[in-house]
Amino acid sequence: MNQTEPIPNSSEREAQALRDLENSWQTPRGMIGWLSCTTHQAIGMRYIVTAFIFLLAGGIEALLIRLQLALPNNTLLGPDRYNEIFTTHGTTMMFLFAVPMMEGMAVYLVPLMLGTRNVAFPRLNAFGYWIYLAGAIFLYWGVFTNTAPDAGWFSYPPLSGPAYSPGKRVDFWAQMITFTEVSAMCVASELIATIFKMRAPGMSLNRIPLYCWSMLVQSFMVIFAMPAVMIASSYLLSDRTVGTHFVNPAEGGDPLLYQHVFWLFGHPEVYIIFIPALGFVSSIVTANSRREIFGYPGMVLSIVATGFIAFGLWVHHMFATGLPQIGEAYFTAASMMIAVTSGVQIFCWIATLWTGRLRMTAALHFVFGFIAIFVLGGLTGVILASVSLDVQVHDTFFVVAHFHYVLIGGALFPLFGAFYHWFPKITGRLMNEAVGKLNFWILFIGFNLTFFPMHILGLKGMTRRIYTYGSEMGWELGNILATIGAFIIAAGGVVFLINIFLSRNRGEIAGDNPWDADSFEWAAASPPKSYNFEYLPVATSRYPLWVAASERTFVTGLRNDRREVLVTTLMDAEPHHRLVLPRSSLWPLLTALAVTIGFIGSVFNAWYITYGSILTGLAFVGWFWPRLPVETKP
Amino acid sequence: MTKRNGEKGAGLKGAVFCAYAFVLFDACAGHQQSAVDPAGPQSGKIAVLWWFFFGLLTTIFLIVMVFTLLTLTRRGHRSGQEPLNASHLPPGADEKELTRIVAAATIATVLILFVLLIASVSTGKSISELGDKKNGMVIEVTGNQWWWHVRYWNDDPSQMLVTANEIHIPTGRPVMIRGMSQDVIHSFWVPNLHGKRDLIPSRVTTEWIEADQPGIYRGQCAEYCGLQHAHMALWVIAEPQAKFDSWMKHQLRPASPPGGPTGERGKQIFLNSACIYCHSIRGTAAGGQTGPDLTHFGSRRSIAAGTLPNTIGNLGGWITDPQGIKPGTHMATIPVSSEDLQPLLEYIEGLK
Amino acid sequence: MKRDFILWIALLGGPIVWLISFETNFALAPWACIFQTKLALHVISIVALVLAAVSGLLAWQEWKGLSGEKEDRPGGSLPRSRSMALGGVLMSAMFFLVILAQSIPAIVLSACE
Amino acid sequence: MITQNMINVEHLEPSDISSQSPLWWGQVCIVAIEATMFSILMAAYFYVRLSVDVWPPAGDQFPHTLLPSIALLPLILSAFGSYWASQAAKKNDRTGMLLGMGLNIILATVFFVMRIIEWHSLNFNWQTDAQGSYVWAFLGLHSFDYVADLAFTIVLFFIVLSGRYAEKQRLGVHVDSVVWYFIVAIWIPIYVVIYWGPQIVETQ
Repeated sequence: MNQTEPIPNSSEREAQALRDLENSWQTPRGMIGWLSCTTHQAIGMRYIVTAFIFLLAGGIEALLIRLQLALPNNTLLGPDRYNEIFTTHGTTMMFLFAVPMMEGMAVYLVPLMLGTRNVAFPRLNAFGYWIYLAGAIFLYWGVFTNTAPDAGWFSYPPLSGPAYSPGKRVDFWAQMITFTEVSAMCVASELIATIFKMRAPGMSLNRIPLYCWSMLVQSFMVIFAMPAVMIASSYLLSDRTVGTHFVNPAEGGDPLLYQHVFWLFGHPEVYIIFIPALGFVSSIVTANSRREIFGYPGMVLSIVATGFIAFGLWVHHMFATGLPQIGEAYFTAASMMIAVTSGVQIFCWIATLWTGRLRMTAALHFVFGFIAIFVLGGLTGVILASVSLDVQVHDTFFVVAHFHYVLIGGALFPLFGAFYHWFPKITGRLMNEAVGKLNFWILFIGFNLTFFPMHILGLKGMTRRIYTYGSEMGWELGNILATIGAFIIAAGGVVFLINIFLSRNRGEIAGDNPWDADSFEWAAASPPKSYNFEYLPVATSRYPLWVAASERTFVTGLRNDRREVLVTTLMDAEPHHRLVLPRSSLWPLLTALAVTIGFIGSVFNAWYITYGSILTGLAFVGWFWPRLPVETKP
Repeated sequence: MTKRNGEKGAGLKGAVFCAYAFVLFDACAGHQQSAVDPAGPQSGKIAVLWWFFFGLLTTIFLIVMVFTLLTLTRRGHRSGQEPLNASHLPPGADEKELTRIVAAATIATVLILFVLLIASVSTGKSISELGDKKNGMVIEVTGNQWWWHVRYWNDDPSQMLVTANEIHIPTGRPVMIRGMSQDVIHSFWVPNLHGKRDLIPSRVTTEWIEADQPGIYRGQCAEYCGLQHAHMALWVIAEPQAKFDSWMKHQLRPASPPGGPTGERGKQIFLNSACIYCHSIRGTAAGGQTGPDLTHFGSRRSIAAGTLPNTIGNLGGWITDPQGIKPGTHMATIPVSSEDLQPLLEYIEGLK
Repeated sequence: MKRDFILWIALLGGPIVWLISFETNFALAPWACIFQTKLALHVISIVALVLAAVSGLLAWQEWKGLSGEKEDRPGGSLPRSRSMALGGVLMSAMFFLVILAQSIPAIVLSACE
Repeated sequence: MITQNMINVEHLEPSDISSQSPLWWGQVCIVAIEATMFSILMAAYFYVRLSVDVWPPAGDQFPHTLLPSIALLPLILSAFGSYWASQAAKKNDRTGMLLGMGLNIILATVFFVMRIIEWHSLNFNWQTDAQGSYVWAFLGLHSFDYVADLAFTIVLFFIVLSGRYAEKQRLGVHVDSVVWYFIVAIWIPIYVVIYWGPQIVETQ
């Protein structure tokens, strides 16, 4: 498979085939080429790098928050700046880091794992990235011009409405949501189409890698959850800019409706971030316990069930609003039952680890860290599910602790594990394992030092989002510990960056499959070629690379002189037809620019919606206009 | 800062909490705002539920952790060992047993969750059935950016007391908090008495609280409400019915006249200043409605919704520089000359 | 094709029944107080439980039918169908439990609180 | 490489115009997104409706029902034009595609003109009150989708007319019809809600 070595049987024909593949899949050189790139590896990397930068930005904001709260009556940041920073921190982490990062990883990994050459809609993929980038720059333009949002990451009206948040701050927030939701929907649609229709032949539903299952479920959740936030942010934006009354209580609107709609998105959102992490964990556990995952059907069904139940939890963010008790209790029930699905996954992983032959890589360290932290966060989630307990701990630091346990423990630790696991695939070099383990311990200790005391602070009455507190409250010790912990986490981040930069240049050469792992991405070269596989692989098992080399099967007959991939059937992945994917194109970028003009302009002048739509329409015509010569039959 | 009489009911559980919290904290003194130091039947029931959840969930956590860590010590796990076999599967018998164990663990999880669910729902039911509500009293609490407007409901309008940032309640009697909001969403939360209840514009929310023992409990706005969300606290002072009645009687009276000539001068300064556009002092011409009622200001514990203890010095600082103490507050900076300040302070603090 | 359709019903029947019954019950909860009866809530829960059970039985039947069958060719759809049928059984069981959990509040709590 | 087991796919069609195509699934995702959006908006409409006593709010007229009802006819018929075009696309019948899309475009335009006329009869706008905000939100969002897909159909029409088309563009005609059916179908519940809703649950 590795085309740098001479292939024994290869004749001139074989070499020609490789040259053709290279020619048809490579991105043109130069600036224009870079901007018009549509390969999934490049776009995925752009997502990952951009999202990582925003992780660092969000992290710096977190440190500022912790510095302000380290001591009582601190005046480091005023209330105004503090409110901007905590809002930006939450917004950045949810919308600019977590979701795009998970999408970037999927854009990179899913086609490789499925044994195909790109996502189903490569240009949409590029468009999604540009839109995300535009939204992210837009928000941070606000941050650097003192227009950062300050109404919290869920911007409840009326506080976020025109009367109590004058200026453009909340508009920047609401419109940034629009950007990232469009981007997320693009990725979700293309991942669904890719996972449904472009799997390797033989990869029937019961052989799809668990990571791809988790991305499939996550994508469906995006499809059904993102419209809700689109409506919530449009309510807010149109109330603020064109004077509608969706959430204005004075004119028949309803501020609670905003909360319903926002959390109808907001709770699934948590699972949108968390479910891909389950996939990472399953991949890492399988590869490093060197046995088949225990309970594959249970794992898949847990993910699917989680995807459904996640839509029945939203009111547990609203237990304090005084809804009818029976109505609230439905959400208690659902919120508790979702622990069953998480429990099944945890049990299956432990069973796999129990009977496997463990190889304690840095990635597996992060999995153990994940289990410890996530189980604790999940159990405090059960506490939050109870109406009576929730009214005590809701909106306190207990909740802050809880969601950092589930999000950092449930998503960031697996993500770091995933970085260590797939770094050799992406760069061709291994990351330093010893530094990786050090990195894990620093992060693990720092994390628990930061967030564990917050449980107790919350029980002791410390409400969230306060910029200061009095020394008589007895909250000093918890806060100073949390601040110290935050800096330890930051140190862990620095260790990670150093490891990345050193390993990138000087790490041990990895080879195609350094972990002797089971799934198709490890059959591609490290780093993968632009076309991923010279011959598309065929899945003869759920763990295709653990099949003896002599029994592996490949696909021939695809044309190499254009970007051709194989479309298979949904259920059994039988080859159905060939599909030509588009080449590199500047239109996604131009369309994204047109959309950006419309979105950003409309914050200042509603007519820009019209201008933006017209420009976007023109750009789409350019996008879809057939190129000459029109190819008909092969 | 404050002491509370009576730690009844919290005894053993409190000790457990302290043992747990002491590792990290000097946590057990002076819980004036704590969810695990109940002072009323509502918070008491919640605390019982809390310790039940806490005990059960901690046990589960420890069991899961033990099994997770045991995976590391099992034989054959050391690095360098080869995979199980070419098919990457342990012998069939192991898988079957594992399936049984995992299924058992899942069933146990389901059962535990059902127990927790029933415990939670029935606690909710018993909390809502607490107390002799016919004997209850109604206090209307309206959230404002960033202070609490309080009105004691009475069928006789002349007996309706208006005050701010401080609630006195009689012990052993259920009190209904009718929550409303003037501007944005706030949340009324006095953790020692009950959980929080949002105050939502255009809606009325209700919550019953009750104090078992006399005591002073701190509460704080729990829903982010803008710049000074941090400085929106209130005090609930529970006292025996007789003491409460006399307090009420006193509070219903118009403001007491100034004690001396300095106070009299202070009164004139107040009435001639812009203060009266926002504040009222019953019995005088000051009738502003947008700020807290000051009729018996001197009897309150704190200034600016719990921002500062109520002392004459703090009041002086607050009047001369409200934006410095509570940046963003809607309290205007009223220019008061230095010779006017002292009489003004004496007058306001004299409004006992 | 017909079998695949049944398998999808078996697999997704539970969650869809749950989603519908749950949303309906939540929407009806305030009305239970207005009309002073929780009957509608109970009826919906019971119907949903029955439907989830039916979907589970359907899956069970398919599964039993499928385990008797022999694969006619390598790489055929039999293992996948079996997985789906088994999935249907587990999924229906899971959502039966969720619906059961959600029928508890209406039993315990009073209509107006 | 050559010695190993190989599946040859050379004989497979190099394209496909059916629900087997990834693009078809992509369009289904878009339809799902929009359907969810409209469903949430409808649920929100009823939520707001049920939380007040008087509806439509005092001063708002009942929306007229005659013109929007007549307008349903060209709208529903336009879906048949779309169907015709999609069937023709499968058979690579250029005339059929042009006629189908042409019919679709003409009828869709007729409907939209009727809608604009109808807009002028409303005595409230989105700033009036919550009912105004919702009615205009439905009208605005649906019109946006409508115009976008109409424009897309017009572009496809010209692409086919110019003869510069291949399987990919024919697939475009096919999936365009999927979206069009949705846009037609979703209008019917919206129509019932915003035009008949106030009359049925009226309390003015």
